[in-house]
Amino acid sequence: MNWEILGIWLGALVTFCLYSFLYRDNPFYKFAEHLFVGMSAGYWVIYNIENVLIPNWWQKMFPAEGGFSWIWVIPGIFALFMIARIVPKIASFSRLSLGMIIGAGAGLNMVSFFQTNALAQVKGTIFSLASDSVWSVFSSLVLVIGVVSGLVYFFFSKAHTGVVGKTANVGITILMVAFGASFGYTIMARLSLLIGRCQFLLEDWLPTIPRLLGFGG
Amino acid sequence: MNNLSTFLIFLLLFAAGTAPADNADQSESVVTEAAEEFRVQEAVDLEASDTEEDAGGSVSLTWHMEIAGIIPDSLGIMRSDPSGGEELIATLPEGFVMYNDESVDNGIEYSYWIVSYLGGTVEACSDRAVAVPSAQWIYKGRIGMLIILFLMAAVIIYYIESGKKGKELFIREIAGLEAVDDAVGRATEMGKPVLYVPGIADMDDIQTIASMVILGRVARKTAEYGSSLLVPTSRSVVMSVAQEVVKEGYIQAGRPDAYNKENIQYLTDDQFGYAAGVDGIMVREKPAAIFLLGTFYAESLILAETGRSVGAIQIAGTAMPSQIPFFVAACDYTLIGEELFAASAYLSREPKLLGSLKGQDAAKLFFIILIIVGVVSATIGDYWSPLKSVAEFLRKLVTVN
Amino acid sequence: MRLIIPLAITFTAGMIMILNFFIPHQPFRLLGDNLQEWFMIVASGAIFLGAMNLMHVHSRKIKLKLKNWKYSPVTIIGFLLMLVTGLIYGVTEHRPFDYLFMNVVAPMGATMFSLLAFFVASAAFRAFRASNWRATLLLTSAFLVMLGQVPIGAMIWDKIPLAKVWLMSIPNTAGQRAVMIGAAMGVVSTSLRIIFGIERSYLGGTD
Amino acid sequence: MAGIIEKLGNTDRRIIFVLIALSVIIPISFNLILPNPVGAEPSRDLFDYVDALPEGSNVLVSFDYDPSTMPELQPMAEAVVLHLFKKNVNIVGMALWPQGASLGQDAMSGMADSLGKVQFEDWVNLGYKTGGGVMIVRLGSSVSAVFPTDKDNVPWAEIPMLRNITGLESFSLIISLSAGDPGIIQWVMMAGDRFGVPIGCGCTAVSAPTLYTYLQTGQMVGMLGGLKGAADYETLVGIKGGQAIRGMAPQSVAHIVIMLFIIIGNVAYFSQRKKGGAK
Repeated sequence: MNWEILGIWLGALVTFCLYSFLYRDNPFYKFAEHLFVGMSAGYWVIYNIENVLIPNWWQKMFPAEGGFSWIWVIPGIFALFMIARIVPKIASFSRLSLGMIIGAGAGLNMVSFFQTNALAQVKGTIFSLASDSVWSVFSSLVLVIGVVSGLVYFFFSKAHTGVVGKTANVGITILMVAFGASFGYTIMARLSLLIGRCQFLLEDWLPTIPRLLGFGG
Repeated sequence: MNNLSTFLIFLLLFAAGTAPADNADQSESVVTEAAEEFRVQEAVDLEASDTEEDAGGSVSLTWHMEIAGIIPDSLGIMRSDPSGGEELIATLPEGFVMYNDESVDNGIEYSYWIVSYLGGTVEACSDRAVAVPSAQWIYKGRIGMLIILFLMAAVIIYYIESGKKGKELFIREIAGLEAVDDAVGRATEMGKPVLYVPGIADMDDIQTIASMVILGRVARKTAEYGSSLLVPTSRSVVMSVAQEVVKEGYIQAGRPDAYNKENIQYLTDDQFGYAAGVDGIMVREKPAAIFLLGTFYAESLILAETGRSVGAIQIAGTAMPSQIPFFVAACDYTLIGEELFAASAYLSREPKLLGSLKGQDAAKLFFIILIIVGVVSATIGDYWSPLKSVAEFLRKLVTVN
Repeated sequence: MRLIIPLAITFTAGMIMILNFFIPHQPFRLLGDNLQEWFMIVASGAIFLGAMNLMHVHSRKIKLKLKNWKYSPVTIIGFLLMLVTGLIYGVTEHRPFDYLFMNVVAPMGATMFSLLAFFVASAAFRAFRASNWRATLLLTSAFLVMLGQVPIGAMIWDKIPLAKVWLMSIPNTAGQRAVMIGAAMGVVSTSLRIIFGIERSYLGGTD
Repeated sequence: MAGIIEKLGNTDRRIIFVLIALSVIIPISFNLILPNPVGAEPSRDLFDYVDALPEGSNVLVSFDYDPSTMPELQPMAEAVVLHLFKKNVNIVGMALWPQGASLGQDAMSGMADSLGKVQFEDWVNLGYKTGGGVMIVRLGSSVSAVFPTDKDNVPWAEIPMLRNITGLESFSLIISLSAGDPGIIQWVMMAGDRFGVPIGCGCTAVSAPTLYTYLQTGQMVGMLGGLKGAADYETLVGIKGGQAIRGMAPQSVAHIVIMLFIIIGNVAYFSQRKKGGAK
């Protein structure tokens, strides 16, 4: 049995099954979808065991050089609390784990978003408009006005009327231009993916058919 | 003509007079260079300093190697402490110019020097450098950020408190959120379910948390109207939270009996496996209203287009700038960026939450002023230098290292 | 009482993460580093909850013969197949688990991903209509960028690629920045509400 | 006529799907190649910058991607490496992604063989190191401290071309071929902003819109965005029928199909609205 060819055929088969969805929902898609959900869920369970639980927890709790590191008992307990949801009587223990996860997530997100999404972007917008070319001055001006008016659009406690309303209108207009540009630009990346799949079907899978039928080597 | 000959004679004499001295100079320098060539390179400019912005227990060493001389095989880092003990703490291959000694205790003065090895013996030895390791209490490059963050937090909390005291607060209309009730109502009329997709991020993501808060409101509405609510999730923890939140929504609506745990199910952590599963649910259950709220990546358009094809009203929202265009193109209503976070305040109309929105606005106003002042001073600063330092100061304020 | 302890944990965990960012001194460094790892471990451990839920939902479907129940065994078998091969043979390359992943799971992911090429086309066809002037702007900028992306644009007019670059580097940057700064404010205020226990609905009821 | 146009406006999306599929399959099957003129784009900026480098300067190329983004980034890697070799510039390769090291090796050794370039004299692959941005800061003061050996454990001292390299400022340019995190953003923030080394980048089309910000602020000297950027570079370097140029044919056809549909949609929309207005 040629495992490589079997692999290519398996890949091609599930590819066709999923593409059939473009026509409409059908038994082939249902099969592939259920298979995908099941297999990928299984994959992620194994992945989490092999890549997180063993190296980041078990091997730290019982290091290779021997001994026992008690501090790693704590996340183990939190993980058990989380799983305690299965038993209704002790299900509320899971809130302790949730509190830890959500608290840590909130703290971490707060500083990292503030740093990279707010301050770094503000810094990038503080620059001199002066330039020899009129076009470059205009472009810089559009950029600054775009950022400022875009921010005004997000004002919640002011009605969008008067000056605020006009500025917010400029803001949403520039946002729309930005969304259009970003959409148009991304089409290429999306088509690349389809080209990749077509190359797999045309260049890897299709040539195996004559080989299976006994033509060529 | 006379002048010229005098000049030539002078020149000749001068040359004759200086020539021997020149030769002597040259020979001297040849001798020193030859001596240099046989010497092994020594580390120079050794500097030892406490490693900055750490929890202590570390000293940073930097040095250069002499340019001339024989390249040593390896370098040895030597250390002595006040007790007088000398030890070799590391041997580095040739070419290194820095080392961090992580094996020191805080508050003790250590002395370092570097020896050059050639053929296993010490051939050269550097001058000594001294450092006292200590722990720091603050990252210097983050002080500006700390101040701004503290101010913003104070403003937001101030407005939350004033909201609690019952101060009347205005909030502008957000179309996507106005439509929530209508969408659920429509699903009820048509006898079809409501589908709520909370994105693919885990519970540590603030967008997921914001999504869970909105889910609570949607659950209450579906419970009141008596339509069924489906929540497929891609994370186990999100599934757990969604179950809690929906159950609570049904309890608040006075219909705990209608809560069906099976409707909130985990599919898979896999991004596209999840997309395939949700697509399947969309085409088979044919929901009349679809909510796509949370963190989305490339699957955003796969979900939104399939939802569109089954004829559902779609309300989407995310703070991922790269995915917003696809939601704008394929959904009926889109919550853009910050609007997603404003949703919980908007839907609940709780004064303290509305207060936090006002705090956010104040923070944005601060940034707008910062940008405008910065741009104006930077621009004028190109022609009138005092203002340049203002722009520099503002840039430094928002720089985080 | 049942809410107070989780909220206290939330507050502590949140503050540790914030202080860890500003203070290099112990114990914040150690606590912050540990907390991030703990989060990973707890979230990974929770995947068993999800797996059990998946198995429960599908076995229930089979038992009650609900709609499309005939496909549920596919999910269960697929799940067990990966689980068993992974546990027996490990995850190293060229073993059954890796083979199944490379030849079945990965191609399915790539195929679902590539559906976007079709959806991006149908979304563009339907959504890009010049119904008002704002929609016209959206349409025009998308159209110009698309033209600038392919050789034909430069053949029509050599300034079209320039227009693309301008749209991408000026209005696009401005829009992205406004969204990012605004969203960051939303994150800061939501985080504050969570850390200080003002937002607590994610914990469910008070029972 | 008007009736047909209106019907076109409500075209079943499955017809669009078929046309998109055909517009990709046909050019691939017939190996179609279209000309690819390069205007004043960020890809030309990067090309010009590399082209102006003096002979014998050192350039660091970081291969920060893995096989999943190869279709877009590998052609860039090959074209950039070819150009650097042609300019007699020394290439120091490294990777922030584990699998990037061997992908970079493929690109460099393949090109070196065909141009007669010698490993350790004209190019070297230092391999992969973990640590992202923190590691880059370390590189700033000493590259040899982070990479005491190359990818295959050849000691630093035995590699002649590395003699005059100390920290990042020894490089005239850093090019990151970046598929995400860690990648170009770390190079810009850590190497560009801190040590003042010029930075160029090649990235996937998905990440390009965000990265335009760095071009606007001058933090990057040039950028190759997605397949178009790769095709541009292939054209500028003079690779005939390169992988990316061939990929551009289905891209072009599909783009045109989508644009035609947008036009049809709008024509139908306006004829419908005119009729609606007349009523």
